Amino acid sequence: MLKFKEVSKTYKNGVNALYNINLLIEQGEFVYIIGPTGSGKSTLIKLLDAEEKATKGSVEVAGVDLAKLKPRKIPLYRRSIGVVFQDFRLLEHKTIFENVLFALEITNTPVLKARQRVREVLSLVDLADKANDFPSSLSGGQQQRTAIARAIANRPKVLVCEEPTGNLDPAKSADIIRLLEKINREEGTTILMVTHDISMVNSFRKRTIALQDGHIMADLHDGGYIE
Amino acid sequence: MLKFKEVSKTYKNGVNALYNINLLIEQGEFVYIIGPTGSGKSTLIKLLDAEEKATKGSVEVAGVDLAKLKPRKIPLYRRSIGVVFQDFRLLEHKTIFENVLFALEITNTPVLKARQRVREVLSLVDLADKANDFPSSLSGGQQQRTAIARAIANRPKVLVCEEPTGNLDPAKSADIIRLLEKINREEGTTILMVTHDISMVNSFRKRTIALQDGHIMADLHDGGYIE
Amino acid sequence: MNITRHVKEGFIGVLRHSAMSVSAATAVMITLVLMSLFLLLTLNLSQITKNVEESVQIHVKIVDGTSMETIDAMKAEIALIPGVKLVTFSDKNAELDRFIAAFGEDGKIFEMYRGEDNPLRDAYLVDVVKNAPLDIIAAKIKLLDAIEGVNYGGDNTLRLVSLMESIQNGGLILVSILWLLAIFLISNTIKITIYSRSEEIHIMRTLGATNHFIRFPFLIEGILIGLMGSILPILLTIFGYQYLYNALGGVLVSNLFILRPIYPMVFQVSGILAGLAVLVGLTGSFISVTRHLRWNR
Amino acid sequence: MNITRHVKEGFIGVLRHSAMSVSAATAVMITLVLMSLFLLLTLNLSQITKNVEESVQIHVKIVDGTSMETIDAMKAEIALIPGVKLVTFSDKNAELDRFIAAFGEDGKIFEMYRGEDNPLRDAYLVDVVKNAPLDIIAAKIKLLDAIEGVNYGGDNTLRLVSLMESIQNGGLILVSILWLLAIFLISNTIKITIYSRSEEIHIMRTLGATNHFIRFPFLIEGILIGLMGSILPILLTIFGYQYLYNALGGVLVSNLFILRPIYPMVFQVSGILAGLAVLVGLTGSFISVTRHLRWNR
Ligand SMILES: Nc1ncnc2c1ncn2[C@@H]1O[C@H](COP(=O)(O)OP(=O)(O)OP(=O)(O)O)[C@@H](O)[C@H]1O
Ligand SMILES: Nc1ncnc2c1ncn2[C@@H]1O[C@H](COP(=O)(O)OP(=O)(O)OP(=O)(O)O)[C@@H](O)[C@H]1O
Ligand SMILES: [Mg+2]
Ligand SMILES: [Mg+2]
Repeated sequence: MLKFKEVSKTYKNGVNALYNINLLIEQGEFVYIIGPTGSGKSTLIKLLDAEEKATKGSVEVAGVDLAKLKPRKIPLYRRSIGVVFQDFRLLEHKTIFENVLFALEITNTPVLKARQRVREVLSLVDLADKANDFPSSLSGGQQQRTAIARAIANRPKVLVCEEPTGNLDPAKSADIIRLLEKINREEGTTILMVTHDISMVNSFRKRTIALQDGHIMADLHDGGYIE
Repeated sequence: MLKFKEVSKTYKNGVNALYNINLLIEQGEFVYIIGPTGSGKSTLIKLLDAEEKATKGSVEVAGVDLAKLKPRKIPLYRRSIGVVFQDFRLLEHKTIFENVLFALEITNTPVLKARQRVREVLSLVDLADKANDFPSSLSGGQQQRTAIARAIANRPKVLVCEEPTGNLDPAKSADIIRLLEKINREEGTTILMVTHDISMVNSFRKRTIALQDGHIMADLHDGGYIE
Repeated sequence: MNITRHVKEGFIGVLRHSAMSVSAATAVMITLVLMSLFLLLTLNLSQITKNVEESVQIHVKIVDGTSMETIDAMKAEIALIPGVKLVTFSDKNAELDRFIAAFGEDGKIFEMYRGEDNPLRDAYLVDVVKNAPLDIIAAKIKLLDAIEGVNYGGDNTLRLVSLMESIQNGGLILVSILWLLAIFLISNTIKITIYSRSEEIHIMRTLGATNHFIRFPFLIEGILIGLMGSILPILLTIFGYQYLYNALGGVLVSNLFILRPIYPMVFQVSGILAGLAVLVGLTGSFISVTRHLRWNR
Repeated sequence: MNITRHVKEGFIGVLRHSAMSVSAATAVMITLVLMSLFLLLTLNLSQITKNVEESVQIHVKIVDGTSMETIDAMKAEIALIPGVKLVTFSDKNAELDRFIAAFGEDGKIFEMYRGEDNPLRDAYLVDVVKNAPLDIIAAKIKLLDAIEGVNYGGDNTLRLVSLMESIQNGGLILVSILWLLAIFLISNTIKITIYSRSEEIHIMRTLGATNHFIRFPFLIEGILIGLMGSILPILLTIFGYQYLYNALGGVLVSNLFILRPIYPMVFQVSGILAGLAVLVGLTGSFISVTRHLRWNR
């Protein structure tokens, strides 16, 4: 369960990215977060990820109050969530295989099981043949799918994706959404997906939260056609 | 005028990214390049940018044969084209203003004129208020628009944009396309735009080149509805 | 915790950032070459100082024809002077031997003075304790009865001894400063190499890696860079000193200064170099990774 | 070309990459402190060696009662020995003066020997040319007629002179090696700092900046880092040497070794340090930026 209570975020340079956000997302939901550029979507994710601290209010994920989380405890918390970042954040000097493996090494997965799982998720995102390449020799879309593979490798309870299809063609995008839907359905993973792809939001209907200038503009529980 | 003649590109690791591409784009055209992920779109751009060399065939831009271009001449050539990269390539330690200014400093634009032009393009992409921020404190879409501003600052003869709207919401995307159309119309700039945004390709009809697995699949001179 | 994994990661890290690793190892190397040079110098200096100090002797010539009783009595008197360690009597004949020996091969020609014609005098050889005031002792001996002359080498011996001592002390201070600077330089270099990895560290942290997990491979990298940087200095130490020692015949300038034997010194110095490199590589990367970890959430 | 722009960019670069700049400047600093130490040492050593060499003298005692003619004749004979530069006659009285002077305040008690009772002998003071074989000259003098004794300080003088010379030569070699190592270390450090900027350089190149345009601000950065790193070593040189000089009273161990005067040496050394820092900072960044530019298209 994700709970935002009267959350505001002001960056050090004075930019107000979020105002008084109240939000409740149940375990197992699949939610789109949409909104114009600069409306605070990434900021919302950074709060969830404990990368930034809320200036006001409280953020709670699976019973953990992120404001009170000690720095020492942050790594442990992060292992329970998977994040696909807008800028991928791949480790440049590791191969695709090693990048995904890293997420499993962190959680002390036994070596053989980990390597098995890496191969599994890489073929889920259709990248088995790029396993030994470095990120720099991958296309934008391939890098993005690596980031997705890494985020789902640990079967996190919460999966947060920022524009996971921003660099993908419509066909591949639909594949990815179906993959996420399957994960959501079969493993009960809560999924938060930030996207600009309105046509996707319209074809795969889900609960949709619309941000604008740091406020929640709309929270359409059954999704909806958005212009 | 852009001319690809029997161009193939094989990367060092043996990946064939482009096969036998023949393409002619006249000065002043506005062309979309579409295609699934990994189909060779970025590779095509890298050839145009002289970042990579064609393994076979010749690429000619405005009369310059890129295969024969001496490394010393590359900078001069690059000033005549503007590129918006998929990964933005902003200078991390320069402010938004300085990032755009840099492109003008390269071409020895007089200081006052350059600063004037920076303010002009920043307001064209609606970023005047972020001029003194560093890229790291910008949202994804804002960084993308910075990259666009930088690419158009020098009024290049050829403008190449990779997913210039990949991180933008539909409204902002339309704004950007209209901006590019205006530049294309008023300054006679040749524009090549790589995109996955089919809804945009469909609403702003242009000549559309579809790549697949390194081949040109289709070259629709009047654009067209693509599924 | 999986140590094998971390060690492997450390090795991979060094390989994948090879340009950086080589640069850092080069800096370590240069610093250690300096260290080695100074260690070898100081160790030899302390040896040589000891030799010189031990060889300081006051040479007392006795007036020709002095009776054996007087000679023995004076010997006892000299022995009582504060600072005198040992008084040895050396007769004319023995003096000639010493004189001839001092000239080596060329000395042979003085053999003709052997016997009645010997122009030398009987003498005392006076050994003194360390740091004894040679000049004052000499002056006191001179005041005795049947003394023809006293010679301790004069100011130059004083100078030599005090010079050797101050060189040795200065050397020790210098080597201590050098240790500090070397440690600082090496860890600073490793710090700089890790700056360029801050992005990497940040991403790892974002993925939920604990500080310990992130840090361990970097520590291995630090150790490896240290070791890589110590190979050449160690080889230089062992073979360079061996070569110099043999080329100089074990002495520095004409038998006056005896160099330290090659073994086991070169191995001790090598051990110190390798140990220093590892230690500083380790702490250097520990400190700088930790700093990057502190900056991030 | 717009130099103002490039210089400004250089300053901004140092500021924006402050952590890196400080680290690089620290490395430069440490290296220069070492350089300064060794320059000051070598300069003083060469001074001291000269002093010692000039003070080497053979002291020849003449048998009591020798006639003035013989004395003059022998003086001429000694002057003819190869290696002898100057022979000075010093009578008993003058000898007592020297003796008393050598003991400083304490020497006064020897005044009682002045006059008829003077136990000292007339003597020659023989100055020799540089590197003359003291022992051989002394032996030759000894073979003359009315000589009671010859004293050049014996082995210890030989040792002192040869030690000073080998220290000086060794010091010169050492300082040359140090120069090389310092240059290498500083440029290596600047190279490492630029590694972390390779992305930046690559982007600039992509935008159509010429190599020259990219390089210039980096050169300024290199110079600035060099200058930043040379401030402390220069202050240390000037004030540290001044302090030491005054604390030691201008001499090293009891009047035997005279230190070089503070001015203008400290300024010359400071100039060398600053020049070295700027030069090496400049070339270090030139080389490494150029390398990055060559890698990229
Ligand atoms: N680190 C930061 N420091 C200061 N301001 C920031 C920082 N990150 C974001 N901002 C500002 O906060 C606002 C919201 O940014 P955010 O990244 O959350 O937007 P977004 O909804 O993700 O936009 P996009 O769709 O373009 O990625 C923007 O105005 C942005 O400039
Ligand atoms: N530097 C490189 N070295 C080796 N292979 C590369 C390199 N860059 C791209 N490739 C490979 O070439 C193929 C085409 O890549 P390219 O980046 O051109 O695709 P793209 O059409 O831009 O895809 P996307 O829409 O995902 O960005 C891909 O299979 C990719 O893995
Ligand atoms: Mg965002
Ligand atoms: Mg691409």
